Amino acid sequence: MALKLKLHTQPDVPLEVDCISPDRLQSLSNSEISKQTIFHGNRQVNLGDFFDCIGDFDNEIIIEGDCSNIKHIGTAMSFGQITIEGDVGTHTGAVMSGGEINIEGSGADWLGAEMLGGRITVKGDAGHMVGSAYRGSAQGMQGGEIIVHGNVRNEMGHAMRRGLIAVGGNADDFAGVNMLAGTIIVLGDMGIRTGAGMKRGSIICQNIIDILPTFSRSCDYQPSFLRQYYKYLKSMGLTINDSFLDGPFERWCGDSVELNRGEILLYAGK
Amino acid sequence: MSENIKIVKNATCTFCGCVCDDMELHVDLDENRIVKTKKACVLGKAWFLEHTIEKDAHAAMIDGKKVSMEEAIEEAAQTLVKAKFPITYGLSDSTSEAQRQAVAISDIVKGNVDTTSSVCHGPTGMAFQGVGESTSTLGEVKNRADLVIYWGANPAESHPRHFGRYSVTAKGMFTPNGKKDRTVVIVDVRKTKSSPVADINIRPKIGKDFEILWALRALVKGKKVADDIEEQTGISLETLEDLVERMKNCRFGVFFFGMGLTMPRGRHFNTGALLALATDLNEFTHFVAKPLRGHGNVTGADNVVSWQTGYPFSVNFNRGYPRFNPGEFSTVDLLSKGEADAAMIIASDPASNFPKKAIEHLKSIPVISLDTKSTLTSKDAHVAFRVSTYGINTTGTVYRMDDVPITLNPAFDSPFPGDEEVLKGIKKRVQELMLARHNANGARGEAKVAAARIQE
Amino acid sequence: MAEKIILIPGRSSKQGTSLNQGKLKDEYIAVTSTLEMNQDDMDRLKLVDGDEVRLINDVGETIVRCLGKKPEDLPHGTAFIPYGPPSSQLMASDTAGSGMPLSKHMEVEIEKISA
Amino acid sequence: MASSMRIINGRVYDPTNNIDGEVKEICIKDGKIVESVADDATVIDAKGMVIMPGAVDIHCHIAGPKVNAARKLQPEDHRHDVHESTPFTRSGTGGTVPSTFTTGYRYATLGYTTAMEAAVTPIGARHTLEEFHDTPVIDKGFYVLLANNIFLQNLLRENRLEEFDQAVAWWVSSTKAYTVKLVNPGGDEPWKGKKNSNVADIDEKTDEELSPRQIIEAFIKSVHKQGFPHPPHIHCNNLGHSGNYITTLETMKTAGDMRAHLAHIQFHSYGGELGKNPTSKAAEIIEYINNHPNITCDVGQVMFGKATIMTADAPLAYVLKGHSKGKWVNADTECESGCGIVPFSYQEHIYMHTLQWAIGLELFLMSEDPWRVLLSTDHPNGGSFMSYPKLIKLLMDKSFRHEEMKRVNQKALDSCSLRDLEREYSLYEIAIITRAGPAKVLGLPNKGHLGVGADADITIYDEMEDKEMMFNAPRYVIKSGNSIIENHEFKNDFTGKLLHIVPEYDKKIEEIVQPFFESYYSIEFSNYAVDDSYLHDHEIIPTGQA
Repeated sequence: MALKLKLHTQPDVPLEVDCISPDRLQSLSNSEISKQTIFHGNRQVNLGDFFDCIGDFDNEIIIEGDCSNIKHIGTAMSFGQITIEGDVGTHTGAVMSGGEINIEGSGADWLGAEMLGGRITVKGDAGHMVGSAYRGSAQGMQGGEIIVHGNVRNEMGHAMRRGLIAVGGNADDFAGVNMLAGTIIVLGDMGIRTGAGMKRGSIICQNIIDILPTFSRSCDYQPSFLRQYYKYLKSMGLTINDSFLDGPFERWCGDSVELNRGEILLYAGK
Repeated sequence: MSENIKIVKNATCTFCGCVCDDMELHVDLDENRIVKTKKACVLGKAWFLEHTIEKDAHAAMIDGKKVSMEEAIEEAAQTLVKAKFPITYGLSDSTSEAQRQAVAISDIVKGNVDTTSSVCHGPTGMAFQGVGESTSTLGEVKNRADLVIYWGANPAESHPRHFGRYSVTAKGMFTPNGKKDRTVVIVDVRKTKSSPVADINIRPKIGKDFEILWALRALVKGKKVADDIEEQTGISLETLEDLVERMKNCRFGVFFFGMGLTMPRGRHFNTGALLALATDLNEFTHFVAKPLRGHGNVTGADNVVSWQTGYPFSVNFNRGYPRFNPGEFSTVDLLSKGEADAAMIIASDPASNFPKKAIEHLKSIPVISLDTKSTLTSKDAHVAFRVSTYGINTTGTVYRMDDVPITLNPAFDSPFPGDEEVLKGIKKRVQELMLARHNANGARGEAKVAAARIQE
Repeated sequence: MAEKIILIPGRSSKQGTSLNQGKLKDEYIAVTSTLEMNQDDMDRLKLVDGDEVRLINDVGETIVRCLGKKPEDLPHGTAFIPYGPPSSQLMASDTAGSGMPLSKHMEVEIEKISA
Repeated sequence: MASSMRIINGRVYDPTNNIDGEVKEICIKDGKIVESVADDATVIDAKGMVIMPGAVDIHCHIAGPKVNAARKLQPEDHRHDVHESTPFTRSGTGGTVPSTFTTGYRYATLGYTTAMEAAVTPIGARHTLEEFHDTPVIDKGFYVLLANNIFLQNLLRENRLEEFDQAVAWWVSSTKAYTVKLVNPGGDEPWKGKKNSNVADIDEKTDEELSPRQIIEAFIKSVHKQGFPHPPHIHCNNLGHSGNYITTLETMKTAGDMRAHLAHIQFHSYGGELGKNPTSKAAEIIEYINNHPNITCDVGQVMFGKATIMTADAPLAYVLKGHSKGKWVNADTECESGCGIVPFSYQEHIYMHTLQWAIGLELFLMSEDPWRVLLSTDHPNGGSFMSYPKLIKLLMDKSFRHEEMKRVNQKALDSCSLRDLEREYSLYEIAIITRAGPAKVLGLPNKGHLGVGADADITIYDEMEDKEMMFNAPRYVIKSGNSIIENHEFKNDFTGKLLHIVPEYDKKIEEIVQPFFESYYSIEFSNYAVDDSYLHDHEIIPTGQA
């Protein structure tokens, strides 16, 4: 049985709940869980002041209620599962190293920022800086997967070093900016300046995009690894057009202001 | 005009980031106003001449009614302490001494502090955190620069003495002939009052600065750029290559850049591209890049917030220690997402220049304002302090756009207190209130703390 | 008839001097409500200096007076306005994780207010 | 405020007064050490504890323009090391470049009560003093950068030595500095004006007339003549370059028998060929120092882990940028200085880094006079001041040192003599290199000892086998007679004071400096000198007693 945390009171100002993570709650009784310290703005309060705790922790935490003003759920978690039944606030799954977060609604900014491992799936949209680095850091996401069915905003995968980010909808500007390695797949439209400053890594786009003047077209080919990725994403519930599976792709190399060892693969089948 | 005239020499104008400290002011001591300025530009003149004492204004008001200073300080302190997410914003037109008090208040009440940097050169600060920068004081530009490039800036209107004092006609150690020893380039999408100064004007397509800077970086590194570069950016490859040659072969090059880079799409990546280009050029010659900072002491605000917290702006203390995150703890976001529940606005007017949504939330929460004049923000403030003007009425320290600190040499006294004095009063009171709360919560086994232990 | 233009808010020395008198004073309000336009665009929209126009986007709308600029000084399809309360009405609040709302190069619709 | 206090039963280490671990009572009144106090004084029972004077850091970078730039540069470094507020102390952030409040509190938690910021541009003095006001607990001062000052160099070129002395005094006085700092003398002009080049030799003339040696000699003589309490604080040319030990020896020779302090000398003790891996010349350098009592130095030990390079030596920072491949800051100050900042990390497996670590330890262990070879990491260049306790353990505990040696690059160890050095520092010697020595070298008569009349800056440690643990957490810290830390907890806040000198000068020198200013500076001459409003609590150390 899962532990259910049901939001009974909407916060007036943001709640910060780093303690909502399997690592932190696994060995606690429900009354101890209710007494966990969280921050309501600058006030230290108890988790129970805002959430009812129902059931027992058995590797899974289910969160019910509109959590769009609740930050840091699953931050730094290393195992287990968190299911969020509605929307959720910023920093969800940031620096997590394992386990799984499923968001039925939409995520917000810094979803999975600097994450090390595990998986985050979002049925709705996500915000800016998905899987990105925090300001000043040399590395963003270093492992794991983020799968967003809807749209994401700017700076997805900023300085990411390993892992996969897949987006069913659109991505805004600077997707994969300063990327060190890893894979980004976007099935919808892209904003501008995709892959700016990328050193290595792959960004796969299904639609026509603006390419920076520092990328050069190297060849057209049918990358076989993509077939595996798409099959996997299909199994994760993303809608994949079958023509993509064997489709020809334009390969663009860049960014020449950096190592020039990154690639943007542009679907050329239509 | 009365006979009672005092002349103040080497006064400092704090209207813009140039912080010219060579002003001569003629002060009418009977009428308490400046009647004549020497060396001031059009902006400086207005700054000095229009700062008269409004005799019918009240130093302290609560909900529009005149109150004593003590009552206003008490109400301000209570408001900040009661709030769960109090924010402090502004600070760029205030002395660093006052800024230090403001950051202290935010720390003590576990609130949030942000400065006008976040909607000005905040993106430059973020770019700096990504790539660093090569920079210099303005005297080095005056003494050495033989290639001066303005990008997305219009100093003729925003910093009128910049050309003359520091960058274009200024004569220095290795530039004895001023403008003749320099090449001036202006990159701007429109013709501005600055354009005639330039030897070379480059007018790109709108919103293509990043692409151009990126192409220049590639060319500097000897890489090719896409054939359709002119179609993409409006600038021909020949023009770019010519600029690259000039940049690599100059003796001391400088970029000055403005909000034409920080404010449009691309924000911190636009400025990051420019800082990176300047860094790249140091492989070939000496090159620096400098943001044209706007307000008189916005650079001081960056410095004070940095030395007290480790971060330049957008700093949150909710958890009892500083955290930095533009986009989360920046004022536009805290207001437009409805997260702040009280605000102290110092020397700034967000109610007139923030996005509409942010203004709407600001109007729904208690606001404490400190300003030298009535503004849209102070008009609706819960607690409004009318304060004296820094540099004109109060001394203190300001940091020029190149981080050079200068002591202010005020012209005449104001009946209104300075920011620092008001903020010190609020700080003392919030400290007492927080201490009382701490001692009341003594159930957690913490020792009670005597007030005597608190330092000034 | 509405047409899309790119709006560039920025600083001007007039805006700078007038704010010293006070932001609630007439001159500041007048300066920050003046839209500089490419003269060709104005001619096409049948506007003359001093005409009131409405600027509209997803965020809001505002009414300003227009003033013609030589076509070579201000690119076709763009307009300049000093920062101030009118430009705020059109500014979106999203900062994309930067703290900075997009304050330049805003796409707006412009329409003449019939007298 | 400060009350009277009596500390009893503790073992006292006070090398200035030749006290080596004796149980002795220490009495405090009105912020000073006194002979005796009244019976109602607060008593601290220090049984089983070690009492030392508060420690003095003679060379660190903790305040001012370059430090603040390095703070702004590294949010990622602060994020993981936060410093919470208490109801009476301020919050902040740490990392290699902590915020001001955190800097003061953290120095205190190590038992340090005085620290000297080692490089401030004259034009940045005001900024530095503002930060000092926000740096709690410790007393502090700074050294002002003058060796690349164009006006002073012009005087030397024209051989106007009398005016040179006056101008040096004017600059030191009007910035409220403690002494002059020379960094890579003569190296700024090639960096700024000759496409980022540098001066390579102490006798190379950067223009037709002036060599680094002439600049160094002029400052040593001038400061000697004027009797500053601390001699010129010298960062030699060629820092970090293989083969630089020759430059270092030549720099020391330039002093003749006049006093000179060589900063972070570890970075200047390398043999080998330029551009290739260095070798250790610690033995040659320390031999010269051992035989020349006019020379003092601090070591600038490298500690493994994160560091931040911040230096007025801009060409050096540019070289290091090439190694770190990350962010880089260059900042030129008109007519006065250069500056470079590079976030850095010293790693055990890297030959160069291990050798630097080993050379520092060699210098300590081969030093014959602890009074003249002082402890520093050139914070944060060689590592944070927070690593001092570990460094003390490396010096005091031979077996620990040998354990650590197993983890580092063995090739580097093969090329130096560290493995053969068996010396262990005693508590008395530690008290010398961290307290009595720096105070003496700085010429601070009331610091670094516990004799009657000294400032009541006192640290009390639990005596422990593990010296790192011991020096990491004093049980009591008393600053100017105020009990700051009691039982490892902060009990009070305190601002500390500025230590500076005010050498006299003939006012006429201002008439000579002013025209230069009007031509080449960008601020007005009359707005340049720092006025007394920037002094919070302060103490003027007398000059002229050489």
